[in-house]
Amino acid sequence: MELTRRKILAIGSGTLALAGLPGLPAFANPAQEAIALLTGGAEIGEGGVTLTLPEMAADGGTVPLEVSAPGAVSIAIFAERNPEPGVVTFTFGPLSGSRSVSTRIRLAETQEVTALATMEDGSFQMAKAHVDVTVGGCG
Amino acid sequence: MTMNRRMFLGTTAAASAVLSAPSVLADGHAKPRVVVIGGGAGGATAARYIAKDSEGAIDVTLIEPSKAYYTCFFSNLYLGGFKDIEDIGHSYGGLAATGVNVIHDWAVGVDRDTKTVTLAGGDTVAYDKLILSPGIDFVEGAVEGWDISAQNAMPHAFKAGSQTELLKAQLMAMPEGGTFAMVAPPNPYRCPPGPYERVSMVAHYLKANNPTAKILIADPKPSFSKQGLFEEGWNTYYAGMIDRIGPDFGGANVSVDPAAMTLSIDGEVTNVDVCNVIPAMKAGRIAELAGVTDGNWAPVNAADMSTKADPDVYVLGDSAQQGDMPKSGFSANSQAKVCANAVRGALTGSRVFPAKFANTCWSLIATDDGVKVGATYEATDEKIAKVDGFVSTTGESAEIRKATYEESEGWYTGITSDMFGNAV
Amino acid sequence: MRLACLSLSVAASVLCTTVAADTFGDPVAGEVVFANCKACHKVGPEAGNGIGPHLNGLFGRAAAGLEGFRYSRSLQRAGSNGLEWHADTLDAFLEDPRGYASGTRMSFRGLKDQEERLDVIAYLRGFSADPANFPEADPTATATDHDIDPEILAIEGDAEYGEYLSSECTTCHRADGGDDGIPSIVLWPEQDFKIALQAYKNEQRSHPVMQMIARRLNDEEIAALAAYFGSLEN
Amino acid sequence: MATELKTRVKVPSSASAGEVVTIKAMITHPMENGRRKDSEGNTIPRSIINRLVVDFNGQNVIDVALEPSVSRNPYFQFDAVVPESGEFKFTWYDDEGSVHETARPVTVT
Repeated sequence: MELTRRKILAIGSGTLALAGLPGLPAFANPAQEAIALLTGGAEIGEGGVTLTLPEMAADGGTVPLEVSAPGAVSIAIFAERNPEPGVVTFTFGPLSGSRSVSTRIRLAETQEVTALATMEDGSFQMAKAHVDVTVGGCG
Repeated sequence: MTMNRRMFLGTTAAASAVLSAPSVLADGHAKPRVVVIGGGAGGATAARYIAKDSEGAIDVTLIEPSKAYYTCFFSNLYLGGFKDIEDIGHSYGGLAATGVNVIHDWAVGVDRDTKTVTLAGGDTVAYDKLILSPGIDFVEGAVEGWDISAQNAMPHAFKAGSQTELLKAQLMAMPEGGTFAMVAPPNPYRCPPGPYERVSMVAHYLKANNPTAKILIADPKPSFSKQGLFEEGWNTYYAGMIDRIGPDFGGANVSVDPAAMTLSIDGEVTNVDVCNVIPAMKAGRIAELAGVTDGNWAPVNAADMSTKADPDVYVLGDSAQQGDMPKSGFSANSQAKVCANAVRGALTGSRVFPAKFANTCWSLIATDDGVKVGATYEATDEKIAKVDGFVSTTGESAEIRKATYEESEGWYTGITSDMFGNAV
Repeated sequence: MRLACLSLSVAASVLCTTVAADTFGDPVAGEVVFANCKACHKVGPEAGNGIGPHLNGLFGRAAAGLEGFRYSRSLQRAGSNGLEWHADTLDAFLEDPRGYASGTRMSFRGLKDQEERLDVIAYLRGFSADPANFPEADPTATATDHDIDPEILAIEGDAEYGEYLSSECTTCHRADGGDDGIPSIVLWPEQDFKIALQAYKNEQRSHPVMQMIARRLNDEEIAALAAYFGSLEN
Repeated sequence: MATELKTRVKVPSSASAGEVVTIKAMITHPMENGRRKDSEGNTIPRSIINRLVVDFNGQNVIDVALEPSVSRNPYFQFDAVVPESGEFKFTWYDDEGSVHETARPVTVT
């Protein structure tokens, strides 16, 4: 657990020690790199995570996000086209009442947002959502 | 490639030729008649430009109940003590001098079949083209416990004048360490940064006169115009004084009791000393009476501001549902000039040029600390669409902020002389 | 430009000492101060009128005294009332231009630092006749400070279209030429107007509102505006 | 800056034993992402809230690692189990090393 957490923090601060991960394919974007680093290249399932974002956001500065992954020990959020792909990571404690969280994130531009859940058995699940970021009005 | 002059004239001449036949005038009068309802940033500008540019070829009548017009823009600066109430008051003498027939009365009805406007005084006024610029009214029942009869206990002050003076008087009468509450409106509404500039100005006043007082904002919106700039300023100048409760913490679940002077946010009741309730807004009532609204606002065509409901009725400013422009005095003034050019062209065959719109909103956060946001717009088939824009940034130097404030003062003088002409 | 003026006068702050008005300033230092003025005012052998009148032979000239330059009514009035430019009157005018001549179109907030005023007056003194107390000054007039295609500047504007377009300007810039936080733009020579707007459009001049407005004006529209504003009656 | 942060939490004041309650927590903070420039062109240094820990009577509810892509005024809504009467503790950590704590009691009825 502690190891995972430290790993996540390391990714977030942009220190991508990719050289230490031989055998990983070339990645289309830094978010994929970060995800691969977190999973160690393990297979990622789909269907276990519900990720809800608006299809269109008038203000990329505050985009509401809701994520839910029953049975997850942690959930990490990635935005592939942000300057730093790591957005936020939730680690659930013993008194967590559900594996659901709502927050607000920044999106630099129109892009895909990914939620990656680490499950109790060590497997991974993920979900993606596409958000169109339009230009705001009077500020 | 650059177009030469002849090519350029050729294209515009062709464009205007299509519109050169004056629209059909009702029988029995020599000159085309334009009636404008509402003498604010939209209406006064439209009336003045049509009268000025048509040089007597069009009869222009402006119907406006107030003899003195107080601008909503800069009214927050009066609350903050930066302006006197006289500084934001204007007469209609300059418009009359430009040849506009100014009638001080309420328009209470529009008959689009006979093309007449009925006045509260009983008269009717006939038009060939009607321009409505009535500003805003409030959606009934928008804030539980508040209706227009409560505006003396809990002023909105979102129509400038006596309401603004009342709010200022209440602010000055606040007990030491009291609470100034604001119920902020949901989108869309007049002047997106307005409530937050108001909070800044109230805080400026309180910091000097009642430094232990608090400001409580209940806000149904998750974010607001120039939020980063305002929050930066609030933290710098008014740290600890301002508390904004957004929808996450019940800012959209609000009720007030004007008799008890309480504000309830998500069931939690707070005693307040001043309560500035700014309810949800809709188009001014005459737009609804004229039958040109759809829902709360009046949909218009971007090219000339004519309504979707009637090509001879135009709606300007806050009441219009036009697309991307914010509801602001600058926007209304910009729309009015496009409309004036189109109306004059339709009535006299004068040249009609392509619609160009712009808006800039300045806000004052503290002494010599002004910020601005602006954009340019164009007419598309669907709406007025944003082309380009800019916004002040956080962390700007004091010199830039001071220049921005001085610029806003210059703009105020500019737009008010553009609206009203120079009074004689 | 305006911001440059502003920051200079703010940075200079109020260091006014008791320098007597008849003390001579330093013309070399004055040339540096004059950098704030030369967008509008020219001096030297090639100098002509621009946005502002040229300043050759300024000393002893009546206010609004140059043929061929359209001065504000305020300065015309001052001139007909007998105002002449000398070190003392220039000192007072430059300290607070709009306070001294309330209707001036000179969009400059003034030099609050007396030393700067004396320096720039000393510099200007070198371009007037009978420079008894000063050595002959070098010519300083700059030929061009822009790289705008002469063909673009040669476009003749459609003043009627310019009048329509001008309505966007007059939301902020007063049509009567008044100047109060926002510079006056009426009665500029057409070329100067075109150069200024092109410079905003190309982001060579920095002001976010003006850059935004200029960016969507094409060359014909800029020429149209220049033609209109140049044609206004005072 | 560090002294002026305002936190806000919403927690029911009472619950039944073992009930799952919804909690909202917010802190006013600009979340400066370290990429913006000031008027002189200097980069404004990164300064964010980087962690939120929520405990109840010493047991963890949620531990959040924040990056600059979290919106200013970070806000989270999540669920917690209330096994007994006690106190929720919210601890926010910022880049400058300051810690901002709020506590909110809950009575089990």
